[in-house]
Amino acid sequence: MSEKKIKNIFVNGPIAPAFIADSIAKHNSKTAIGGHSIFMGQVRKDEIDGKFVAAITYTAYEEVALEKMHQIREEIFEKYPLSCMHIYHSLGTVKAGEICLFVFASSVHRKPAILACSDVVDRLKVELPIWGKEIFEDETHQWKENI
Amino acid sequence: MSEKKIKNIFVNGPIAPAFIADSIAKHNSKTAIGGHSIFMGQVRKDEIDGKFVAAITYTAYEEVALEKMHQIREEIFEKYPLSCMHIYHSLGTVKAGEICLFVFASSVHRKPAILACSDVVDRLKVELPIWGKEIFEDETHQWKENI
Amino acid sequence: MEIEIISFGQITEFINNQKIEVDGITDTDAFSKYIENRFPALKNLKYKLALNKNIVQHNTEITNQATIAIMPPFSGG
Amino acid sequence: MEIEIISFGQITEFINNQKIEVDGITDTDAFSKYIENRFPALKNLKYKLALNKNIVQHNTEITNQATIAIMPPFSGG
Repeated sequence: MSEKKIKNIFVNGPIAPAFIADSIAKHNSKTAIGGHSIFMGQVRKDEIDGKFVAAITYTAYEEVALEKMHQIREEIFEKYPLSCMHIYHSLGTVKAGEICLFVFASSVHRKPAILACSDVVDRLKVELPIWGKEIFEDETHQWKENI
Repeated sequence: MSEKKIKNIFVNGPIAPAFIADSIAKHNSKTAIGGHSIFMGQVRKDEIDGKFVAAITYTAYEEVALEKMHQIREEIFEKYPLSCMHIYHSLGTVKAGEICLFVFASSVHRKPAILACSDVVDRLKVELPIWGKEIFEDETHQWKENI
Repeated sequence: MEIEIISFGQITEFINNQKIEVDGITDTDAFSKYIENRFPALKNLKYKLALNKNIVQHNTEITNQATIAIMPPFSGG
Repeated sequence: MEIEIISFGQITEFINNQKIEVDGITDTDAFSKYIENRFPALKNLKYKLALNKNIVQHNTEITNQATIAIMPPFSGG
């Protein structure tokens, strides 16, 4: 890796539907693309011991996460013939019902985009140093765990 | 199937990114959802014998397609624990770079949404009586074939 | 017996929607033979039929006033 | 030897970011023993270390002025 450009994936707060629409619209000029696959993570209003999750506050070891994401990206591009891939993850507070993760993969035919998108979501949940703190409606909290 | 409500999936012309954003935003109140999977088909500017595809014009045997889509929908909902699923397909002319198919599946955990979305795309390409006529830049055409 | 024929996709380029008056065509297999004979270009296409809006999976009886759709391979999505 | 310790997620609730002056801790295994001894709550957590921003996969030598991150299980996405 002689020349590597580490992309930022972090956005402050929730990922707005309008941001996603802009991202989709930008692909209008990429006329070799035939299929786009998107995954979005949404904060659930889970009930835990009678209390409801109101929001999740995300923190990350940012530099390490971006470096790792860069590495995953390179491996995914080697594995699948993708036209492009975009990944965004929230930091800070995201309320229940809001989007905290947006993965967007595109390819000429549909299969690589679908597989890459799913693969990336699996990997980033396990490999990126990001932590979610579930804030309940009564302002108590618990630390989220990916199962 | 005592009570069946056949949903329309057809939209005239391309599916706008803003339409997709609205569709995403509507799920903000569905706070049991944790994962959304979206697939979008985009018209490719393919080169065939030296000519470029400028657009695809879609026609369908609408009633039969909607009836079949309803049946696929029911089978998918039996197969996966989904919160909801939305499907839109263009009729009429969609230019290269524009979106002609939008499939949107949501579930509590991510896997069912991802699998259902991919499954539906595979099935609708094979099972729905829809036809794409590829219009070249010189206004000649050829009929698209799903491989 | 009267049969209404409707066509889709590339088949519209050589078969117009029309009503035909025929005798002796009592099932979809017989209809296929009849229509391929009249429109030989069909023989090169993997077309499907829909009888009264039901996609034909296996040979099916045709009754008077039936509507038969002749559909080339699907290419949506 | 000076080591800078930074913590993340729930570990921030019982280990503050701090610089420590220690002797005899020459690798990450030794560091784990040391830190678990000082903060027994760590023993119940599947934490990972990052040494100078590299996630530690197997025992690694620690040099002076190292930064070690103590990270609980990841829960992004």
